[in-house]
Amino acid sequence: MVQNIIEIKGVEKRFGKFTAITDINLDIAKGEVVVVIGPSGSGKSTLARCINLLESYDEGDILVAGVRVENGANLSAVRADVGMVFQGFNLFPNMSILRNVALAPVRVRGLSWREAEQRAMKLLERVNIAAQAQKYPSQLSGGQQQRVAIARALAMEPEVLLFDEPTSALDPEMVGEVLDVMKSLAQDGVTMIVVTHEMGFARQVADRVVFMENGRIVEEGSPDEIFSNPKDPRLKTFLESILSH
Amino acid sequence: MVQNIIEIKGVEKRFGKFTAITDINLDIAKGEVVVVIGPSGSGKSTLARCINLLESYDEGDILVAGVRVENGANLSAVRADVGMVFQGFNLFPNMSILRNVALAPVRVRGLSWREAEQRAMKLLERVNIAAQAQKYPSQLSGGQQQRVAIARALAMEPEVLLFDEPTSALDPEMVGEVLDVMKSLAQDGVTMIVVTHEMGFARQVADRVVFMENGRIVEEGSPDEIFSNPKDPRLKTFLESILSH
Amino acid sequence: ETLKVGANIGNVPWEFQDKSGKNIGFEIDLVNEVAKRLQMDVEITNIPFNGLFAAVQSGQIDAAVSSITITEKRLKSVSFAQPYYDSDQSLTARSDSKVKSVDDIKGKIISVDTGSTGDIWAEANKEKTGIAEIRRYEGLSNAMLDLVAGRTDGYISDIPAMQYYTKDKPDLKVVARIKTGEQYSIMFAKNSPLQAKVNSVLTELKKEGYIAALHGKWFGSVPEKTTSTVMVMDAPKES
Amino acid sequence: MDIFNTFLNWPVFVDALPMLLKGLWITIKLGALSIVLGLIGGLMLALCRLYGPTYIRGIAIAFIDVFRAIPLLVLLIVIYYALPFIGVRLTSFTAATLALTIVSSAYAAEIFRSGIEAVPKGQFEAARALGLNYFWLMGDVVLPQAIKIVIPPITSNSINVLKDTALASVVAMPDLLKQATQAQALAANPTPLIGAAVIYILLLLPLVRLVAVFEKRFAER
Amino acid sequence: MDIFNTFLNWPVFVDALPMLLKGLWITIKLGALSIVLGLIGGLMLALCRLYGPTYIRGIAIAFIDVFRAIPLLVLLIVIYYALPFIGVRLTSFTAATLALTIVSSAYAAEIFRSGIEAVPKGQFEAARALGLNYFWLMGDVVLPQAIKIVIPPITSNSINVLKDTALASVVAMPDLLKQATQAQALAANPTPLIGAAVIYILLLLPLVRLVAVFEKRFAER
Ligand SMILES: Nc1ncnc2c1ncn2[C@@H]1O[C@H](COP(=O)(O)OP(=O)(O)OP(=O)(O)O)[C@@H](O)[C@H]1O
Ligand SMILES: Nc1ncnc2c1ncn2[C@@H]1O[C@H](COP(=O)(O)OP(=O)(O)OP(=O)(O)O)[C@@H](O)[C@H]1O
Ligand SMILES: [Mg+2]
Ligand SMILES: [Mg+2]
Repeated sequence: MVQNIIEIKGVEKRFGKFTAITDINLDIAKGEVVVVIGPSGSGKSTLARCINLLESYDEGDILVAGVRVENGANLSAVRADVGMVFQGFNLFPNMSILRNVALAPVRVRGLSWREAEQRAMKLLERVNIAAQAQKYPSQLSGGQQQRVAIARALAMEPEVLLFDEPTSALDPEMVGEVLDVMKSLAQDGVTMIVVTHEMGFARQVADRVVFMENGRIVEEGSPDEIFSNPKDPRLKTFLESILSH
Repeated sequence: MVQNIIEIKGVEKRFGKFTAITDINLDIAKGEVVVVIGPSGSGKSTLARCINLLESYDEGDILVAGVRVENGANLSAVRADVGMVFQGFNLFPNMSILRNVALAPVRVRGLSWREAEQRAMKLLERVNIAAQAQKYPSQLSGGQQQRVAIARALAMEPEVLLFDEPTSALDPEMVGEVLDVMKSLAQDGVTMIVVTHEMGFARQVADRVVFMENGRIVEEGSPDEIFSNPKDPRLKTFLESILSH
Repeated sequence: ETLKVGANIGNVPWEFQDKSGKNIGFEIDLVNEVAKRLQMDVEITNIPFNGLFAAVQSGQIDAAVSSITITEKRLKSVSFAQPYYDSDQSLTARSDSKVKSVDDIKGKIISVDTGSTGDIWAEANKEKTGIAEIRRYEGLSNAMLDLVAGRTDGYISDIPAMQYYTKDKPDLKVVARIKTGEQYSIMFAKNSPLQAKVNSVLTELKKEGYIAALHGKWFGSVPEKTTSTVMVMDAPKES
Repeated sequence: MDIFNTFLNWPVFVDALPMLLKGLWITIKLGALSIVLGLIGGLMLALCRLYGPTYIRGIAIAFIDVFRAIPLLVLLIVIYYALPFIGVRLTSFTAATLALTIVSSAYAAEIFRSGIEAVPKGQFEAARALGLNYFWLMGDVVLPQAIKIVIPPITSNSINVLKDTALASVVAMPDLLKQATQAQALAANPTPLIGAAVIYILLLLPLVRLVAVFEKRFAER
Repeated sequence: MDIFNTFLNWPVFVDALPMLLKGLWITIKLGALSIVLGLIGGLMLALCRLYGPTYIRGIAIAFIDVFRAIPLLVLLIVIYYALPFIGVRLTSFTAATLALTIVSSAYAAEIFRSGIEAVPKGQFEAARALGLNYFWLMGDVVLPQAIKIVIPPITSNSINVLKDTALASVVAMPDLLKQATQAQALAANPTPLIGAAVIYILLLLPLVRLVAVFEKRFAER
C-alpha cells in the first residue's frame, strides 16, 4: 500500500458567512510535488494554512502521515514536520537572521546553538545571504527577507514543505536560484505543496498541478494535461491571460 | 526648454556606515516612463524612497518640478504630487478598503467624502476589487491588498507615480490587468518610475531602462539598447540569469 | 466677615459629624462661640491632620483645631492661642491582659499613633520602661484592631479619646494615665493678628466658665480648677 | 468581637452610607474631569515628546518624568498651599483637578507613546507618501491604531486617577475613601472602609466591562 | 512667614532627614520586592487571561478587574486586620508586600496583555508553523517583542507601586512619605514633604532615564 503523506477529505473553511474553500479533496504521496495555481482570492493560501492548522477548518479531515491535523498533543510534532514559507515573510524582528534560522532546530529538535548555527550558515549560503547573517530583519530588502524565510523553513528538514508564493518578492535572478533550491529538494524526495505563479517551475518540477477557483479545486492533472490540454473553461481563460503579456 | 519633472543629482544615501546608493544622477522628463531593474539589495527601493523623502538622502539634490525635495513647508505638496505604491502594501488596517482609497483626496485635495468615495469606487472597479469595498484590509488576500494599494495611489491623480514592485504579490492574471492600468496611465502622460522584474512590461512601456547594481546606476538606455545590446558585463549576467529559467 | 477654620473631622469628640452631617464636638462649639464674640461667621473646612499646617500657613484657612498640641518645635513655624485643655497620655490594654499599669509594659509590644505625643513619649521612655518594640499606626482604629488581635499589648494615646472610645467596649480598658503636660489650643499662621483677638475671647470665656461647661457637655465631668480649661493663661510664645 | 461584627457590621454601614455617597459624588466629579483632561494632556505630551523640536521634547520629557516621580500628595499641597504665596489662590476643586490632571497626563503620555511606537513604520510612510499632513496622519491613521493597542493600560490609568482622588482630601475635598476613613473613626469600626471598597467595585466593574466590550468590537477588524 | 520659611525651611529639613531616610529604606525594600513580584504575577495573569481555558480566563479577568477596582488601603486593612479573624496572621511587611503585589500584578497584567496583542499575528503563525511549543513561542518570539512595546507603561506602573508603598503606613510600615507627613506634624511645617518629593525625584529620575536608554538601544534593531 502506498502511503499518502497528506490526505485532504471534504475540507471546508468559512470566515463568518463567507466560504473561502469548500469540498477540497486531495491526496499527496510522499515525494510528490504539487503546484497550486489559481486567480487571486481563490483560496490557495487558505488551503495551505489549513494543512498545518494555522486556520482551523470547519468540515472534513486533513491527515499528515496518517495523523489527523487537529488541536491536541501531537500538533506541535505535526507542525515541525510541515515547514511553511509565508507570502508575507514573518521573520522574527527581535533576533538576527542567523538566530531566525537556528531557533526552531534548537527549540524543537534539541540541537545545540553551535550546531544549529553552523547548519543555519550553510542554509544561508545556499540562498546566497550568508553575508547578512548578523543583521536584523528590518535591515534587509524584501528579497533578502524572503530568502531568509526559506532558509528558516528548510532548517527544520521537514517532511512536507508548504510554499505560499515563495518567489513573489524576489528579483528574477534570485527566483532562478530559489527555484533551483526547490528543484533540488524535490529530487531529494521532499514532499512539497507550492502555491505559485511561476508556470515555468510548475511545468518543470510539478508532479501534479491543481487549479483552484472560487474556493474549489476545478481541475487537476499532470503539468502537460493542465497546460497543453486544459478542459475547464475558466482554466483556459486563466492560462490565456497569463500567456498574453 | 523641456522641463524635467524629476532631477536627481549626485545623490547618496547611507545607513550608518553602509552606503545603500551613491552617485545617482537621473533626469526624468514629464510623461517619461523609467523602469529600474537590478539584483536584490542593489538599492532600487532606496532610490524610490528618496524621491519622496521617505528616506532622507545624505548627499546631492533631488528636484521634483523644480522644487528641491527636503523637509519644509512644501514637502506635503510635493508628496501629494508623487504617488507611491509600496513593496509591502501598507494599507490602513483601521478603515475599510473604500476609505483607504478615498482618504487622501478628502484630506489633501479637499474633496467631499461623497465625491471621493464615488471616485474611489471607480478606481476599485478599474483594479477589479469593487466588490470588497466595505471589507477591511486584513480580510483580503495578498493580491487583493496590492490592488487596493495601487488604487489608493491613483486616487490622488499624482504627477509622478513611483511603483516599488507593484505586481510582486499578484497572480499572473492580475499582473496583466495591473500592467494594463499602468500602460494606460503611461499613455495619459503620467510620469512613472517603476521598480519591477516584469521585463515584458519594461520592453513594451518603458521609455528608458535603468540598471542598478551595488547602489550605483551601472547602465541606462532604451529598452532595446538594454535588452538587445547590453554593454556592462554585470547587466549581461543579470539578463542571462533571467532568461535561463 | 468669615472665620475660616480647618478641622480634621472625624476626631471624636473634638470635631465630628452627627448622623445628619452636621459638624459637632467640643472644639466646634468652642470656635462657634469665639466667632460669635468676634462678630464673625464660621466656615468649617474638613482637612486631614496632615494638611492643617500648610493650610494655616498659606492662609487658605485662618485657624485650625483638631486637638493640636502646643510644642516648642511647632511654635517656630506657627502661633497658638492660650491652651484650653490639658491632655495626658494613657495606656490602654485588653481587659484580660496582664498589663495593668505602666510598670507592666516591660518586654511588651506597644502601639502608638505615628508622630503623636504618645509616640514621642514612648520613644523617650523606651529604655526606662523596657518596651520591646514600638509599632506606629495611622490613627486609632487600626491600632485598636491590632490590640484586639493580640499583635500588640498596649496602646499609648491621648486620654480623652481613649476614654471616649473604651466607654462601650468591655474587652478594652484604660489602665493608666501618663502625665506629659501637653495642652491643646487653636493654631494660627505665625504672628497672625487673629491670635491676639481669639486669645482675649478665650480669656473671657474661661472667666465666664463657658469652656468648663463644654467639658461637662462632652466628657461628662467637671474639670479641675488648676487645669487650663478653667485657668486663664498666657498665649504660648516661641522661646 | 467576630469578623462579621468588625468588618461587615450592617448597622454601622447603614449609618455611614449617606457620608459615603457624599464622598462618592466628589470622587466621580473630580475623577471624571481629571481623567478626561489627563487623556487630552497626555496625548499632547506624547506627541510633543515624540515629534516636537528638541527643546519642546526636552520639556516634555522633564514634565513626564518629574510628575510621575513626585508624590501626588506633595503636588496637591504645593498647588493649593504654596501657590498663594506667589499670589495664585485656587479653589480646592480647581487645585485638586489641576494636580490630578498633571499627574495623570504624565502617566497617560507614556502610555500613548508606547501605542504610537507600536504602529508599524509602513503606516507612517504610506500616510506621508499620500501627502497627508501631520494632523491627518495622526488623526486618521496612527492614533486610531495606537489607541486600540493601549486601551487596557489607559483603562488602568483611569482607574488609578479615580482612586487617587482620595488624596484630594488634603485640600479639603473629602472623597469617598476619606469619608470612609472618617466614618470608620466615628464608629470605631472598619466596616465603612469595606463599604467604600464595595462602592468602588460597583462603580468600576461595569465601566471596565464596558471598555472590554468596546475593545473586543475594535479587535474584530 | 514667606514661602521659603514655610516650604523650603533648611533647619526643619535637616531635622527631618534621618526620619526621611529611615522611611526611604522601607519604601525601597517594599517597593522593589512588590515590583518584581508584581511583574512576574502580572505576566502569568496576562497569559492566563489570553490563553487559559475558559474558567481560568474567567478567574483571571475577575482577579484583574476586582483588584484594580479595590482601593489599596482597603485591601491592606483586610489582609492585615481581617485575616487574623480566620487564623491567618501576617507580619506587616508580608501583608504590605502581598497587597502591593496583588494590586500591581493586576495592573501589570493589562499592560502585558496590550503588548502581547500588539505583536502581529504573523509572528505567532510563523512560530507555530515552525513547531515551537507554547513556551518557546512566548519566550523567544512574542514576549521579547511585547515587552519592548510596553516598556513605557511598565515603567509608569513600577513608579506607581513605589509610591503606593505610602499606604503601607496603615499596617505600621512607615514609608518615606509617611515619615515626611509625620515630620511635618512635628515641626508644623510642610518642608519635610517637599524634602520627600525631592528624594523621590532623586531616586526615580535616574531609574527612569536608565530605562529610556535601554528602550532606545532596544528600538535600534
Ligand atoms: N480572515 C479573513 N476574514 C475574511 N475573509 C478572508 C480572511 N482571510 C481570507 N479571506 C478571504 O478568503 C478568500 C481566499 O483568500 P486567500 O488568501 O486564500 O486567497 P489566495 O488564493 O491566496 O489569493 P492571492 O493569490 O491573492 O494570495 C479571499 O476572498 C479573502 O478575501
Ligand atoms: N534601514 C536600513 N538599515 C540598514 N541597511 C538597510 C536599511 N534599508 C535598506 N538597507 C540595505 O540597503 C541595501 C539596499 O536596499 P534596497 O531595499 O534599496 O534594495 P532593493 O534593490 O530594493 O532590493 P529588493 O529587490 O530585494 O527589494 C540592502 O543591502 C539593504 O540591506
Ligand atoms: Mg495567497
Ligand atoms: Mg526593494
